[in-house]
Amino acid sequence: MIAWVPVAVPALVGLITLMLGETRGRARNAVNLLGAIGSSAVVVSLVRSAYAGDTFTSRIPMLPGLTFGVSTDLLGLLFSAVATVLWGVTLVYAIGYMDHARDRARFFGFFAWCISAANGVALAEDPISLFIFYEVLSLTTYPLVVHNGTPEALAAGRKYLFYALGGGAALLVGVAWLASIAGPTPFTPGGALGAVAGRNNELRAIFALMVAGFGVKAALMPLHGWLPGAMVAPAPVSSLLHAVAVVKAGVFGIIRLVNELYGPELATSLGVATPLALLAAATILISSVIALRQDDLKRRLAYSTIAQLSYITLGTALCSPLAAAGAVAHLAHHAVMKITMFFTAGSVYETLHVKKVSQMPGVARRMPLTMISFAVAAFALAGIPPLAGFASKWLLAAGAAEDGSVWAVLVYVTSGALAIGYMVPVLTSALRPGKHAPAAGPESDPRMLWPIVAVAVLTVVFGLTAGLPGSPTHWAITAIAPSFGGWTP
Amino acid sequence: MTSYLIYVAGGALLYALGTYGLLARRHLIHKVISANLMGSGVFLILIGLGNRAEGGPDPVPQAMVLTGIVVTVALTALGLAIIKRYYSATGLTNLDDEPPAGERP
Amino acid sequence: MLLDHLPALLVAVPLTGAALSFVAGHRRAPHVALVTAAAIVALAVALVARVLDAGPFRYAVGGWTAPLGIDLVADGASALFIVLTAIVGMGVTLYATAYFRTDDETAYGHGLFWTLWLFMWTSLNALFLTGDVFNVYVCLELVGISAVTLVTLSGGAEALRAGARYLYASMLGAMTYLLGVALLYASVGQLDMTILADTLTPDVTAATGLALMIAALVLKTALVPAHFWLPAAHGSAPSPVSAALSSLVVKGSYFVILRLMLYVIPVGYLGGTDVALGVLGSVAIVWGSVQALFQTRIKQLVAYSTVAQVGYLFLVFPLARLGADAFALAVTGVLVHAVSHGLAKAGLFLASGSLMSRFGHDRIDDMRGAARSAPVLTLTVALAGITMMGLPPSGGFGAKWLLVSSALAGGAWWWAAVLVAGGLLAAAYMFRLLAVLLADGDAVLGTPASAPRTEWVPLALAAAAVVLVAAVPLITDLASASNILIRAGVTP
Amino acid sequence: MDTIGSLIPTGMGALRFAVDDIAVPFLALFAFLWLVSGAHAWATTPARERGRLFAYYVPSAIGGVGVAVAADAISFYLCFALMALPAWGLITHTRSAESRRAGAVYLTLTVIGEALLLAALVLMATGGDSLLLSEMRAGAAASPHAALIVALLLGSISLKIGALPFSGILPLSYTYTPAGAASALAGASVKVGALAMIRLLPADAVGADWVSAVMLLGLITAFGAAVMGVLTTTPRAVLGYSSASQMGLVLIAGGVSLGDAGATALAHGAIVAFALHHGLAKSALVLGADVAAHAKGRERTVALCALALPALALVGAPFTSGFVAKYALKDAIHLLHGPVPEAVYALLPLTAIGTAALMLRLFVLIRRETVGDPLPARPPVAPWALVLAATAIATWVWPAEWNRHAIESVVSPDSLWTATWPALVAIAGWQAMRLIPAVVRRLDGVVVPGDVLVGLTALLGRFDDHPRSTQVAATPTSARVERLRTVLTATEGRLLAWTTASTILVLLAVVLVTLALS
Repeated sequence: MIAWVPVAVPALVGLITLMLGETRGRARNAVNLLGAIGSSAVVVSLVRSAYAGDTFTSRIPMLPGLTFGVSTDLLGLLFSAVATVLWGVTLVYAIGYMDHARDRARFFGFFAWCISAANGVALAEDPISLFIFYEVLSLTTYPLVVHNGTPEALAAGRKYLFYALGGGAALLVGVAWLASIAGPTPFTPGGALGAVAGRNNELRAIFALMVAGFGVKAALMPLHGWLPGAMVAPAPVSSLLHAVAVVKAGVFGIIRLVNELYGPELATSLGVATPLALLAAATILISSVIALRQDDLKRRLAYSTIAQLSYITLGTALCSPLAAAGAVAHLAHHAVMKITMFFTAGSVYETLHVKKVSQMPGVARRMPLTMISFAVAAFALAGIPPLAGFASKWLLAAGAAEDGSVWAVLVYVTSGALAIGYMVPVLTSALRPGKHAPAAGPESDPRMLWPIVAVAVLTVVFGLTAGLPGSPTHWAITAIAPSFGGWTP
Repeated sequence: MTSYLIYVAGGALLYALGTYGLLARRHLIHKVISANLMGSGVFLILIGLGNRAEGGPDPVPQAMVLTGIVVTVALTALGLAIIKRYYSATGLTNLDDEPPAGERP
Repeated sequence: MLLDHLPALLVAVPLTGAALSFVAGHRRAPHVALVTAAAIVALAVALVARVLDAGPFRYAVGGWTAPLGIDLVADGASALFIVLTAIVGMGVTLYATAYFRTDDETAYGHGLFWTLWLFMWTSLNALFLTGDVFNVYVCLELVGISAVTLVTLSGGAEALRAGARYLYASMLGAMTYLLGVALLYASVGQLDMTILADTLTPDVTAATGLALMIAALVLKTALVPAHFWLPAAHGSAPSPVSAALSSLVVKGSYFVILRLMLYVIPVGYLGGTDVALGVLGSVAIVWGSVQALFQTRIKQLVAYSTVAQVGYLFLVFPLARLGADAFALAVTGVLVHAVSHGLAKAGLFLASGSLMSRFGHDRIDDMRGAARSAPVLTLTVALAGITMMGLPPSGGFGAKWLLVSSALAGGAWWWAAVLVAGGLLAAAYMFRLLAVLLADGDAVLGTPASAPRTEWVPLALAAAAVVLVAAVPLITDLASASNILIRAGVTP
Repeated sequence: MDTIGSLIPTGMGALRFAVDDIAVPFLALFAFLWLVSGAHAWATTPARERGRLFAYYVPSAIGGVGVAVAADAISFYLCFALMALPAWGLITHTRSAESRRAGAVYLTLTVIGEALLLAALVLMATGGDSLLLSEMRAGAAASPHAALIVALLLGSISLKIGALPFSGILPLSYTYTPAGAASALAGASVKVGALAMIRLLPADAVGADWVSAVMLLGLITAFGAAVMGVLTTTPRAVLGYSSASQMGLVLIAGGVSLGDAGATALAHGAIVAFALHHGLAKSALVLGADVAAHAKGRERTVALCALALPALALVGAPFTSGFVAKYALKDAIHLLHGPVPEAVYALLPLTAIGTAALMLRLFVLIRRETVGDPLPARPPVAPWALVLAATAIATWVWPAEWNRHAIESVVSPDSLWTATWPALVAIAGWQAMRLIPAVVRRLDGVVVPGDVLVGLTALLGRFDDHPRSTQVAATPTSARVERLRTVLTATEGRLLAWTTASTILVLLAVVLVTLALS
């Protein structure tokens, strides 16, 4: 039953938060923080067990011939750990950010539920359980997207639902179809579809349906339309959900799909991996170019997220062990980098009411520590060593090269250059002298400042320790190795 | 040519007339009467068909017709009561005109 | 042993309650109703246990057995519908204690609700238990009479108008059904469903009779295009009544269609009727959803949602001819759907009623900001929405999964597409409502006509529809214990 | 799984640095220049701006020194980036609009160059299954992507050293940069391109036509940049184009190094020689120009005289560092046969004419220049003097194969004449130009620093300063949806009318009966 803890604890926290109501703020904060710390501790201990070879699995019978189960394998725990630990960090930030906001009970309650669902996606042991958590995640995110209740927020929410539920429908058909021809198919490194290997056309159609389903959250073009709009949500939502939990659920689904449902070999021999890779490559380039043109900081970051998510998709679709490992590592690395940036964007907006790049002159002098953190994350994102983004990008590019996909290497390096192109103007604009004078006191609410610094430090640490046991890179390689027949680099 | 066919044919005719009335007549009481006509038609058919069997009349259709009459009477009474209320609330005797707005539950 | 008489008790207890509540006066009537409801719940649970334990059984009323007497038949499916009726009925009763709390004795229909409601409950239980096609007619009319009266309970012009339409539709249906029974009897000479199932032979008269019966039942179930009476009736009735009508009454006539089509009538006996019903069901899903999307009044939206959801119930008929696997999955799926929709729709109607009495109006667009002042009701709408969209984890998802699996197992992907599209359309109209409730705005709420305490009732019902997914194994067992699957010799 | 394979960067522990034969001269050069230039920058920067300047200078210096000793791909790329990216802050230090535009261009090209480098490194690493630069370079020749690798490397190097058509990057990055920092950029930073040629460009990996093409590109750069430099109007711009011109010569050596192994060794010698010679001389010129511009009277004359030393060195006058370096280059080219190498060999002395013209232009401009911004103190002389001294002796005393060979054979009447006549030709030409003052005036300032790249700034400006707003308004319910709603509602209204509805119902019954009987 321990396997359910990462799902159950945030769910419980969400329930208690909603029941506490709007007025009991202190109790709400305590419950949330305790929940985050507690579930982080459990996840860490699960990781230690998983490294030692102990994975826990738990199933509940649900529909005829159908169980609902979770399993604490290393791959799932990576995503789960990222979501859970960053939930704690984001909570501190959100408590500061939402200090004077309304409807906080609703906000924190659904926030916790989102994390619960994301953990479920991470740990789900088969496609059906994953689908269920995936849909729950879609639903629990909606109140957060429309949290402000403004017409723009409602429009964004409508768009989000349109995409999310449409994707969910595609996924449902794919999953149900698979179940009808193959029965239960728990994720197995290297592929779980040996029994139905001959039914190629059906398998191709199912793959396409499932990619369409996951592609929505993974913001794979042309399914990305909801993400920039969803940026109307409060900053903590953009930070944790639209940079980490929700969007990563999509790419994580693709990782599971390629590596542990179809398996790299079958995916390659069916010829479904290459179109996916091409789609991801196009997404990377197009969205990077679009990001160059965005004046709204959060929209710029959103398009950057779209590109970075497709890094992961591309890495997975290449079906080369190094690239697959890089993709998994990038899942963690991009999380800390992008959350830093979104935190910063939110903090700058909340402190100075600046939300456009062109309004940023003077911000660097007014909020130096915040902008330094942003710079660290921005350079990491662009793949400058020794920061986190470089390590995963190296693996991705090396994997592509090893696979002989030189075009993918070029896509990666080009997008790295474009990343500098859309990140540096933010920095240069902030560095310019402007109307914001240096602050006399602290540069912003400390509850917002220190989480930013913390995640920026993580960005550096992940880069510096890349490859050492326990680092996301090492973890990713260990988790992905079984999918390639016990490959060791 | 057996006699039951006459009943069946008459019943069918009544049923068809009633159906037409229920569909086409606007006045609410006309519709109730039409429904009763339909009922009578069905009862005639039942009686007629019940007489068809060899070895004397079948008692089951008779029982059905009796029950059916009771039900139809109840429906008719309810219908008339509602029509009366409806007329006093709106002054209308048909369903096609919109009732005056403003009254909502 | 009292429990041997369970089927009779399930009819007798509410009938006694109805009589008692009439003489008890409007102050004590709610208590009578609550006690009766509690008793029915207990009896329903006992029936489920008995059916699961010993399988289907027949009960000869008064000791007279068929063909002379009228047998009651309790199988898994009827037990399921009875327990659904018991749970929803309990909720409606609880909610109504606050809703009909008025001392104005001059009010139209004052104090009549309890008697009519328990009477309707009686007829529904009888309908679910009866094994005789003529008895079905009687029960349907009893349900119809009490339902029409309940619809007109508020005495408003609109309610009366809706009631009159409902009544005429009822009459048309009743006479058509009776004509069908007459033709069937003329051909076969039998009325008991089991005997009919055993003796039915190809015959024009019998087929015509059965087709007429099904046409009449389709009207009573409000399948598009025969849905014309439903939105007005369900939309203008008092909220507890709307809940009962939408979640239970349409299921009554549907239950009869289910039994006729899948138990009595052999496959192919009625030609392409089953496919035609499936097509109409698909049309209903689309048409009802689109209409719901464009409604401006909350109860109209919910009523059209019923029109759409009823469509799903009819997809079982084409799916059932796709082989044994598809048959079992489809029947189980449709049973899960009936239950989850019953619970969710009751919760949704009751919540709408509370929202209307809080706001003092029923215009959706003027309900902005309700999430802040009425979080429980908003949550109810959300939970009910989830199950109606068929999103996991909810009973609606269980149903959709089973039906989709059935379609795929039978190789008929187009029905799966209909199911999936229906879920998306449901999402469209439900989120239109939810978005307004979640929008920023400070709703000026009117005096609550219902005490907030009873606002937990719809939440409980909607939540039950969601957690129903955990009860799917139980429903599967009940489906296996239904005469339909036993006769077909398949298990899900 | 505690050991991670050779291709995976294992934390900071994976960074390998080594001081080998190639590293020593570059390490010495870079460390010396970054230190000395830093001293100059420190002294000439107002105290309140020092923090801002050195926040960029120090990381850049660390990267600049580290790159010399980097022994594996990761540390090389890391140091390369660490050196190049913060230089943006040096270029835009004055915060003027022009400097910002220059910074944007610099950054864009640098980033593109790094992307190319990274792609090349990745391909080389996976080809040879190693992250060590020496093994990667050796393995690249066998890689199936050898041509692509060389192309990527050449692209990256060209951007770094300002080969045509990117020559403008150098004048752009020096023009607005404070003198000390400009000295480091001109002396050290650009030489990383030379280092990359030695460390990365694989020998014998591509055909002879590649060698020829690269040599031609180098030669064209050497001439073209000189012409453009002469037509600009600030000393820094002239120095920038002069760097590009000189690096064109290095590129010729780079081209030679692509050939067989024998030529490669000689070419590497030439590259090292050029790096040392040009790094020191150019730094001395940048610092000296600053000193001279802020000096008055006799001091100014003395400064200008001292400045002649590095200028002459660049021209390759006898007994200067350029004299040795050019000899080493010629030595390397001489090994190759074929029309292109022979043509390049023949035309090489002519490049000195361009350089000489550039130097003349430089002196004219320095003399013309009035004292610019007020400085807290006059530029210190000591750092400049140190660089001057190093310029004078470095190539002669450096203990290495190439200079021993050059020193032994360089001093011959023939070579002395070869080194001298281009300068004389240039001076003669210069004097001749005085006869047509109208033409000279018209040509003065025809080229602005950055030449073709200036167009890029306009493009970048669109992304930087005021990007087009892409705010999307919440879409109102469109008229089409409204129409649909009307139609559907009306249809439903008709369906609900009693007569229609009940008729449909009767029809339905008929249909069902028909179906049942069919």
